Amino acid sequence: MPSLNHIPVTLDTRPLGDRTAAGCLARRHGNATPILYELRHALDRLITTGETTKIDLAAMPFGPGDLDHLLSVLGTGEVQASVDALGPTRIQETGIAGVWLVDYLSSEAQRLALHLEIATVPEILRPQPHDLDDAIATLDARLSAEASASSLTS
Amino acid sequence: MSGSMEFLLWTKGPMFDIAIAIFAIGLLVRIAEIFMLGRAKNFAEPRAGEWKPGLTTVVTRSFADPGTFKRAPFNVVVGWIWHVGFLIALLLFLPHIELIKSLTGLSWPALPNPLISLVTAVTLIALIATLVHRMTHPVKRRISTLEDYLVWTVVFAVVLTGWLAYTRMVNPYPLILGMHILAAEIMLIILPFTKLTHIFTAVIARWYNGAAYGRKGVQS
Amino acid sequence: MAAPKTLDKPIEKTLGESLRERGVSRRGFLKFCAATASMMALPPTLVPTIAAALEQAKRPSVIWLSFQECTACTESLTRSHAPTVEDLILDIISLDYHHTLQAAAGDAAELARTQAMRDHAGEYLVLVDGSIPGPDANPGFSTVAGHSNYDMLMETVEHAAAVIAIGTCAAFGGLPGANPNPTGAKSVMELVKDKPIVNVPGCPPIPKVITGVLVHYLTFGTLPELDAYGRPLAFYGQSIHDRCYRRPFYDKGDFAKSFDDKGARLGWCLYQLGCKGPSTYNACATMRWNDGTSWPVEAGHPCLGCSEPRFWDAGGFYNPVSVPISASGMNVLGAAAAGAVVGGAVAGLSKVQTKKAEAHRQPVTVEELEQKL
Amino acid sequence: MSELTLERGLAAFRAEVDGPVAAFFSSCVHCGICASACPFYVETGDPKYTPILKLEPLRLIWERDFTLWGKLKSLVGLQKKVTDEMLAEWEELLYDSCSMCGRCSMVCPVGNDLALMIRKSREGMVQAGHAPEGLIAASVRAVQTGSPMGLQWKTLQVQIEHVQTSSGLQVPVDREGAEYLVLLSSMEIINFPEYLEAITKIFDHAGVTWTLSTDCYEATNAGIQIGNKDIAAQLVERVVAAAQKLKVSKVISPECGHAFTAIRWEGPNLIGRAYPFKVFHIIEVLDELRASGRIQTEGMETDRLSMHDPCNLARKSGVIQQQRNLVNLVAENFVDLNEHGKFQWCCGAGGGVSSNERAEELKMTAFKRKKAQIEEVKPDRMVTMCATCRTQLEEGLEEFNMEIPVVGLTEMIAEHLVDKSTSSPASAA
Repeated sequence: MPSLNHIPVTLDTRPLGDRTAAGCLARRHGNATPILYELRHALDRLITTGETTKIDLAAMPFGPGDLDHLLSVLGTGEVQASVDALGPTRIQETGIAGVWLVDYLSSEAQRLALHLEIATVPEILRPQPHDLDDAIATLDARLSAEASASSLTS
Repeated sequence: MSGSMEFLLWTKGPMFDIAIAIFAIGLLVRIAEIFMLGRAKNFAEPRAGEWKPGLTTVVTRSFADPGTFKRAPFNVVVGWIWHVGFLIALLLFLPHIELIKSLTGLSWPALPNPLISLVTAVTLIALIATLVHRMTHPVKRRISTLEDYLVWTVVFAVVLTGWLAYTRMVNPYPLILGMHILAAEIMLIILPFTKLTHIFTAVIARWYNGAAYGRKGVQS
Repeated sequence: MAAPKTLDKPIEKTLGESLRERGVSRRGFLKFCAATASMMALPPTLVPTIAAALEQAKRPSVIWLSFQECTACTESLTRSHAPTVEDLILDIISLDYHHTLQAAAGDAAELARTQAMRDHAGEYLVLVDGSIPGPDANPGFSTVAGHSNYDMLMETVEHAAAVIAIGTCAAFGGLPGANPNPTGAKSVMELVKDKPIVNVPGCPPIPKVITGVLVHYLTFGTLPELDAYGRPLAFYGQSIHDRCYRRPFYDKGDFAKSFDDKGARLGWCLYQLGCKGPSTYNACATMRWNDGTSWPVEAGHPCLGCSEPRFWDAGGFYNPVSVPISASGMNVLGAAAAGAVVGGAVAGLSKVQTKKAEAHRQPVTVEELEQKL
Repeated sequence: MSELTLERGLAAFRAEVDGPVAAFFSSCVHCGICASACPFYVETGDPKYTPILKLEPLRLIWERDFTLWGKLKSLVGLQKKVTDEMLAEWEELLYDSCSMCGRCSMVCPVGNDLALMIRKSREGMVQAGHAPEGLIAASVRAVQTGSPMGLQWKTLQVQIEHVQTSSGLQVPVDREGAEYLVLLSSMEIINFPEYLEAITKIFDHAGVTWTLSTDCYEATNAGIQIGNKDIAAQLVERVVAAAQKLKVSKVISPECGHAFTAIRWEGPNLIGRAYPFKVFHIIEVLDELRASGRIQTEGMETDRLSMHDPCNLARKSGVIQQQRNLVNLVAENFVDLNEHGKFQWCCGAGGGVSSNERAEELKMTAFKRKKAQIEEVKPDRMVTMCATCRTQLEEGLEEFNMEIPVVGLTEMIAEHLVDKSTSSPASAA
């Protein structure tokens, strides 16, 4: 093992304001570009076969600035939505139609997952099949409650 | 417990020390053997000195004369390619420079890794070509010994494992890196006992040749 | 994958049921599954599969044993900033024994352990952090409640479904096992030979990786696919180097040469500063630390290789991967000096031999030549 | 009575191993480039004539007795031994198929001086009793009669008288205090007597004092060719004794390749002391006379001339420019062969090959390389300055029906001397 002196550290005596934080000078690492190409293939699939794609951005080896760069290229679209289930989930259409940014947050606004979803409508916005099954029953229950209420008042 | 990481640490640790020791002792024995034998005093009146023509030959013998180039172009060209490629990969690849720096304190700038990778790939092809040549050319086939094939195998293994390690084509990485280091250590170990010694003694041989002829007035 | 182990205690509810009981909607469940997939480092396409599996999953019983350790592994798991999905998982598993976390103490705590072992024999998971003084070591080196670590480990794993070694100490011996290893520390896999073992090394491991392995077991009822060191491939299948955002700088040959040079500020590759990323298998580069905030290389420090066996003995943290562990200029000089001595001696012998040969060389006479005609 | 045996051979081989030999064998990578420099391989295409292969006995002895590795191999019985059978097999390789021209030494990429090692190997071969008969006979004759061809002073005496008659000049014999002692080769005495006449005229023209010696008139050295120091040293001692007796300060080697290297480079080492005189090749002397204006010539040869550089003179002794200076003095249409000087090709007859009847066929095959070189340039005549080369060129060109005469450079110079005395006839027939 080398002695402590061998560790290549030098003391920076400049005033704090003059220093540049590590990574600040490098805004982009080029890791967003492959994702953009992947999006292009996914859009192609969506158009020709209707197949949807989800990309987990947390699994990407992004460096500082890469995510910002990706999102700035994609831009912002017209649709914003929010789902309140197990904390908020924010859905933002990007400037590329069919490409959605889905940000899953906990009730403490901690990010659980960040997906890009290539679909006509993000899955989480759609009613779930079981909920649809329950929907009729719920509506029926409410209708009968409505009916009994009106019969009581009539 | 023995896995790829333990293997790597063994090659970087005890095995490296063993290899360096055998290499250093073996090589010095070899060189001492040469110099202690020495040369008999030469009573013939010289035409010129020995040192300058000797040193000149050390350099110029790296380049073939036009006649040899014409008659053995394969030997000259392919030999050059793989020697230069090997030296570039050995001396200008950053991890190797770091290794040399850790042992000697000396360091110099490295070439970009993809360039080294390309050079190494070319070296591998050239090495395969030398093997084919050795097995097919009548002279080379006739004078080749088991040692020649052993040395080829070791050199090729060093370059191949190095390239595989760099390109990360073998998993886990510690396994292929360890194999590369081990191959290099085997090369170091056999170096003083095989024709690989020429890496060091060719300089001496060229000097003796250049000095002997230079003394007689011919730049050999 | 092995066949799912059935967890058949009738009193237990499935995960789907217990989540719905907490008022989690189907969209919420979908979101939970998306987060789970992300945590297990599985692609989002597997979300429906995970959802289907989680609907049916049941609470496993977990016994957490801590031996020669520093509690960083537990800290890593529990000090995640806010209640996140990991907490949900921890709520769902039945952590029956963890001597740092449990409220019970003394005999009651040990009773909880033996109780869980009895009630869930053959089904419970044993999580271990810390290394264990081996059977040949002084048992007094490390004890819990009067039991040597070794005895407690062997007793607890006897009826376990599987053992998960959390942290580098449990997985590979770690710091206690580093040279000269005064306590005879051993890893779990050196001692436990007849149980499935998952190693989750790291010093400490990424919290999401710890929960990811548990979730995998919870979701699929099986242990994840492992590499040669018993590490889940989903997290340890790729090296730091291969997933590092600084990799393009390595390829271009742009390297930081000290911690304060231009290269360091520009975020160049840390190879020359001793980064062990090329030979280290872990998920730091993608999962990051502190809820995905950053990770060592992003913070400007080389990877130490903490999730690899014998990482304390692998040479200096600031020596590049290619640098030998022990050799130094002095070793080479030593070998060279020895070489000079041996070489001189051998060559001296040769010289003597030459003199002898010259002495033995007889002059040729014309008469001798004539005999040959 | 003592005899030549394998043991003596091995001891002689061992005595030849020195630092350069160890460096050379340590460095050989078996690249085979030496083969491409060897006329015997190039023209036969037989890989057994690869130069480095010819050195296998010496290499084995070096490895076995002079390397740690070889000693270790011997301990476990893995080290190959040199046997009598092996040496018998190698006799052809070391003598018949090698003219010691040294071209391989010029091209070896690791710098091995293979010719030097052939010379050393022959020391062992002689002592082991594996030298060719032709060379043994020549060596015996050289020691016993003073000439490898067995010719005696009275033969030379006849030539001297002939020269004196035809030139009208005195050929000085045993003249004490002359500047130069001139030595001859048997070949010149018998085949090319015009050489003696030429130098007689040139030295007269230039006012050089010189002499022949009745004690020693032969500079050829069969000991060098067969490869034996003892015989070679005896022959060199005769030259030294003659030179000292006549108190000359300079000795001129004849137009004979090996004679020059023998007396110039090996001689002092064979006798173990420096000479009290300097040694020159006649070409060096003539060029010096030319440079100092002591040779005045007239007229130019007009036909296309090319030149064969004798290996011993050019590549092995550094006399390369001098013969070109001289030929340009008297010829206006001189053209060099493509590979000349230190890279010239051997005629195929040197190194004792011409004295070895058994090698006749190989010698002619090797000549094909020279023939090819000559064909490239298409000269009308070839000029050379070595009696052995000249004989080989003449025989070879005749064998292949090439009508290209071969002339000696010294005679050509003599023919162009400005006539100082009106009484002397032009030249001998």
